[in-house]
Amino acid sequence: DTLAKIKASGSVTEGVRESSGLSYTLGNGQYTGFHYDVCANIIEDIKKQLNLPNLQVKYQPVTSQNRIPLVKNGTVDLECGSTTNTEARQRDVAFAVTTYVEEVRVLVKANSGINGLEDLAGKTIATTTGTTSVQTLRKHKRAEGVNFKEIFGKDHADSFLLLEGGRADAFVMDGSILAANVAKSKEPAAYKILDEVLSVEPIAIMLRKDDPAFKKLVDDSIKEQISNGTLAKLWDKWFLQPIPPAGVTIGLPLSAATQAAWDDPNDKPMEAYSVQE
Amino acid sequence: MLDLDFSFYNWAMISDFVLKGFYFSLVLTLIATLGGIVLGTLLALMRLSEKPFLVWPALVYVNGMRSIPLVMVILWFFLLVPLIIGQPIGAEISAVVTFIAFEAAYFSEIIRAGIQSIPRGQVMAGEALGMTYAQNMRLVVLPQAFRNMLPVMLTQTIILFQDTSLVYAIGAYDMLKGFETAGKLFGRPVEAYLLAAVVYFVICYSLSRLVRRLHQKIAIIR
Amino acid sequence: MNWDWEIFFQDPGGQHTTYLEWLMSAWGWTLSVSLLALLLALLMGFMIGTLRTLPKHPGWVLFGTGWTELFRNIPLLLQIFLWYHVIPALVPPLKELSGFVLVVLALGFFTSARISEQVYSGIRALPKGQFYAAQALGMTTWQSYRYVILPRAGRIILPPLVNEMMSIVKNSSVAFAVSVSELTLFALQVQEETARGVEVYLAVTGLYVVSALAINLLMGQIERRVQIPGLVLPGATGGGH
Amino acid sequence: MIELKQVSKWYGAVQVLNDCSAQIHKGEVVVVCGPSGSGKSTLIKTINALEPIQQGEIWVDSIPLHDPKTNLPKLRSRVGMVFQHFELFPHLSVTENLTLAQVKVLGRSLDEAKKHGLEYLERVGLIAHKDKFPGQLSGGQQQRVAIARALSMDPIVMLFDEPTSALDPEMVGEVLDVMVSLAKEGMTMVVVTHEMGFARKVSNRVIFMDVGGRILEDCSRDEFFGNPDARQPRTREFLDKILHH
Amino acid sequence: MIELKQVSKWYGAVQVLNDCSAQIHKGEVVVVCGPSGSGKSTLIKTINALEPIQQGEIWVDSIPLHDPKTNLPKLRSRVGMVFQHFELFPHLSVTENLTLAQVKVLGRSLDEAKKHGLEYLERVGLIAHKDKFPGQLSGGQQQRVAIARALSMDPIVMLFDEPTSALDPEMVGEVLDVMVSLAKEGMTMVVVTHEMGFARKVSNRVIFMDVGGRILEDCSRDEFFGNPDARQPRTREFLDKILHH
Ligand SMILES: Nc1ncnc2c1ncn2[C@@H]1O[C@H](COP(=O)(O)OP(=O)(O)OP(=O)(O)O)[C@@H](O)[C@H]1O
Ligand SMILES: Nc1ncnc2c1ncn2[C@@H]1O[C@H](COP(=O)(O)OP(=O)(O)OP(=O)(O)O)[C@@H](O)[C@H]1O
Ligand SMILES: [Mg+2]
Ligand SMILES: [Mg+2]
Repeated sequence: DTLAKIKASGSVTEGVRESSGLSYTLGNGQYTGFHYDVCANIIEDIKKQLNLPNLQVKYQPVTSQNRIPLVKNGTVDLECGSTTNTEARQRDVAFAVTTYVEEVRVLVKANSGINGLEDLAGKTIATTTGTTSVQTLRKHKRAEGVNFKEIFGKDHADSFLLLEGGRADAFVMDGSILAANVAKSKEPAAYKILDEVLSVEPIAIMLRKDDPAFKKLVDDSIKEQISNGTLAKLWDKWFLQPIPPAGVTIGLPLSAATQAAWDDPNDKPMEAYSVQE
Repeated sequence: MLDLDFSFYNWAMISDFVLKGFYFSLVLTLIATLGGIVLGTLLALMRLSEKPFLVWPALVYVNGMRSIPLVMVILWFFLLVPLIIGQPIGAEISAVVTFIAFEAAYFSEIIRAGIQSIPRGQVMAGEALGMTYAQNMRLVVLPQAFRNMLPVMLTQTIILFQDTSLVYAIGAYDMLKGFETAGKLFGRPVEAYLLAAVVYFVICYSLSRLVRRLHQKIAIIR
Repeated sequence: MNWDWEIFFQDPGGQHTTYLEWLMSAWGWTLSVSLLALLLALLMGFMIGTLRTLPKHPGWVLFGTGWTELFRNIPLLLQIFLWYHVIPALVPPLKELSGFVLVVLALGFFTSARISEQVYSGIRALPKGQFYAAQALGMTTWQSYRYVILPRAGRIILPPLVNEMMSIVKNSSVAFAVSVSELTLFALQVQEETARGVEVYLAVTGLYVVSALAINLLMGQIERRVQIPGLVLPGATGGGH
Repeated sequence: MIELKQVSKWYGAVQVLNDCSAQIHKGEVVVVCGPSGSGKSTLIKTINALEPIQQGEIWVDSIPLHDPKTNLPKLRSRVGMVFQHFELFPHLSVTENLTLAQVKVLGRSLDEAKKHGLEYLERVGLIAHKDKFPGQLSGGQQQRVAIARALSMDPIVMLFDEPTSALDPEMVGEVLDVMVSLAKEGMTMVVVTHEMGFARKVSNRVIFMDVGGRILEDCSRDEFFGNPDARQPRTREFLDKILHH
Repeated sequence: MIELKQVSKWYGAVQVLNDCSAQIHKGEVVVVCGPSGSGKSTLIKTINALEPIQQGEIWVDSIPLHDPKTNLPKLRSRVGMVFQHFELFPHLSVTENLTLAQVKVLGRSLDEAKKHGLEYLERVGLIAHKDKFPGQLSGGQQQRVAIARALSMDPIVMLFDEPTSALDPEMVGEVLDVMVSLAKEGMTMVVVTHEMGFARKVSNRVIFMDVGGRILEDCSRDEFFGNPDARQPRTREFLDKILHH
């Protein structure tokens, strides 16, 4: 099991992302982000519990395609990117208690005249290849009967460019990603995020399946971080203050859904959540 | 019109994001070229031998490898080998191994053509002087074949240098990825890609000029 | 490993009724992009490669060399990006072109640079006497190329040309970057939707291999068909006593 | 028929033809010989405008080759040329080799071209091989096809560049026989060759070139072979070497 | 020295040597001639074990070539061979061509090999060219270097396969001169050639082969040239063709 493996090898491998909202690189093999900080605290707790002050931390960058196989095949012990907890994935891996609840939303140009989902009829909608956001939109009942064209960007920056360059009229994606892209853009005031929330998704740290001891340690560490206010401070640091490397402020207040998840720590999959309208 | 903003490029940023990737691309290209040539030469010799138990494995390997997209080879190796050997392997090592294995298939075809372009008389001349097969290959055939094939090998190396970007699939970090990541973090993807295109062009073009000159220098006087 | 191939019969929602149907349509897009780009690449490649061998027209030679160097020295993915996001900003009418057309252009031009290099060396590998012989019979430069030089050069470069043709199928995967719903986009998207990455990648890898091998076999047939009786092609086995 | 006036040619800085002048009349057979690299091939190629010249004038059938306005393909179609290495088109059958230029250049119908071409193939004794490919013929046979190919364009003059020197000794005779019979029928011919037997038997004149692209001798056959003392020392030395071993 | 006993060889279904037997003694010079494709090159190559045989026996210096246990590279290092197309190694300088096999095969030191090789280069009159590359030499010069390369291995016999037929007529003499002087010094030589002048001047015996790989004649020089009536019709026909044109 994982704890024994960590003890034996004297090292733990953390899965990180090159550029996602919760974990990203600063270049030169350094990583940072909201989830990165949460995991750093977890690793401190592992050190304490295993009495390994010199525990070595290895970083393995992962992509949305390989993160699950890498956790399964033992390369990554603790995946601290931004992975949605779903029923399908729970067949392959385990998730720690939810640290962040994502809301899928719609970004449009401020002067586009689009004010709600019903205005999307006949429009072109961008989303990123390898995400499920558009699927959500397709199934959303307020958008039912609304026909729109889908266009895929190869990554979030690319999808945003589709909107910016006029190839798409809207960009459907996780709210934090939309906010970050707007914040970094040349003209943040030119965009607006629609009020409707298409779906909510619990994002959690991913672990190997069937390892209750390790999961308990991670869960306890997160619960402790919630109760002592560490998580709230990290929120402030990453979503309300200027962040490296460019020093922009994302400006995303703590959502009610995330607050609810913190109030009652759980590892329920996305399917157990429903959209509050 | 485009309104471009390159202000985010400064030395600290380049050294943080691009240089490491550049270094990785360079080293990977170098190792994969050398390894690919060595393994490819072996494969070429196997295919040219007249023994079926050597010809067939080489044939299957070369044609199989050339049919699979490189990115899939990389991914499969990275994901499946740990399951087989029961122990994770690093992205860098995976990249090096898969690139050598993949490039060997391409280089073997180039080298085979090179060896076949050497007149049979040259082989006979070496044999007639009492050289063994190995001596003949090493001293007579391969030196000429490599000289003749240098331009084609160069083209393959340029392709290889560009293909190093496929290591994104296993989370390794090459030059293109460096530009891309920087572009994303600063919200300036167009500028990042434009600069990347220029840098790639300059590197690849200089490389091809350099090898062309080298080729003229070591070309066999006929 | 526990397999789950059932997922291919699930309903993805949207225009396809099963993932299998989507997979087949994705394969169709991959083949369409590849074949159209191949056509363009062969056309341009032969034209540019030929231009580069016309010593009396330094302008054309320069153009051909420039084309070749430009399109082969920038990674394909970058070229696609420039075609999609940058060039239309400079030339607004191009905005109207779909991602499919742009990717065929980009992939076609990229490959044409590499084919032009082969055509160029194939022509140069012909004995100079063949040019003389054609001209001595009163053929114009165009006629010499059309009836003598290109048919011979084409045969000489057939093996490396097959390499390029197999590569183009694999390289067509970049089309996902401009939202063409081909195999790679299918793989990226569906492994996410179904969480069955291994099965999806296996299926997609299989289809790529089948496509590339089909080209390999087809070209093998063609190579046999156009073989010149009695002529040992350069590269087949060295001649001499 | 053919006139060269002070022709000079350079490859880069190297001069390969140096102030060459000569006249060839209708029905004449002229043999050109000389050491390797002396410019024999270059000279004969300039007569067909296959190589441009930098100085001087060349007239073929009263048409000025050096004039940029001259339609060179048209002129070349009236001058037949046979090369040392045959230069048949290996991807075309013998019949196709014979008809291609007749159809595409002279605009003859395929039937006409075939009939015409096969007549000449018959003449060189190879009608049985009409459907083979060049690679399936011996060197001597290939060279005879090459001659038939040139003849089927109905040229006013035939140029030969060492037509037998790439052949097996036994096959040289076959090709020389065809050339001798052509000469006897009154074809105007310029032949680069070292076959002194041929020169002795059928040539009217012999031109001897030396390295540097200069014409050293241009005299009648009888003068060339019969009066060695009047020859230049370089010519005598060359003849010595190739006649005695 | 060399003995062939009923040697036969096939390429696939085609027989290229048919029951060939011959003996060559120390110090003999044997000329092999015959039409193209008759198997002359193949015969001479089997003596060097460059081509395997399917039937018969070949002994060189009492070593059985047909025995699979024979160390062929070692044996070949004692048999010198000169090819029609010279086959110098174009990527190596003249000196390197001369020393490569001496060092790698015979295990001589580089100095020794150089000294030895340059002696032979001097003999063929090319010491001034020792640092050039083969591509910078004329054909006749290249062939002389090839002879020096073979000689510097101190062979017990020299095999020549049409050594002059790829040369310009003017250069043939240079190479033949070297071969004549070798013959006069008592070197054992087997020479495939159509230079009947050479055969007349220095050979002891002439072997004539016909298509199908059969040895038609094997007789002394004087018998071969002096007594045409005793020859086979095919031999007379061949000699006619190559001697008269
Ligand atoms: N394309 C070229 N570029 C530069 N030099 C050339 C070229 N073609 C021929 N030459 C040089 O021009 C000179 C004359 O060549 P040419 O082929 O006319 O000689 P030749 O008398 O026909 O010789 P040979 O008997 O070997 O055929 C030679 O010195 C040759 O090296
Ligand atoms: N590698 C091979 N495969 C098949 N057939 C061959 C091969 N090499 C030679 N032959 C055939 O064997 C026969 C004898 O060839 P060889 O080269 O010994 O003839 P040769 O007498 O030397 O002729 P030449 O005077 O043209 O050199 C020819 O019919 C030839 O076509
Ligand atoms: Mg010549
Ligand atoms: Mg031979």
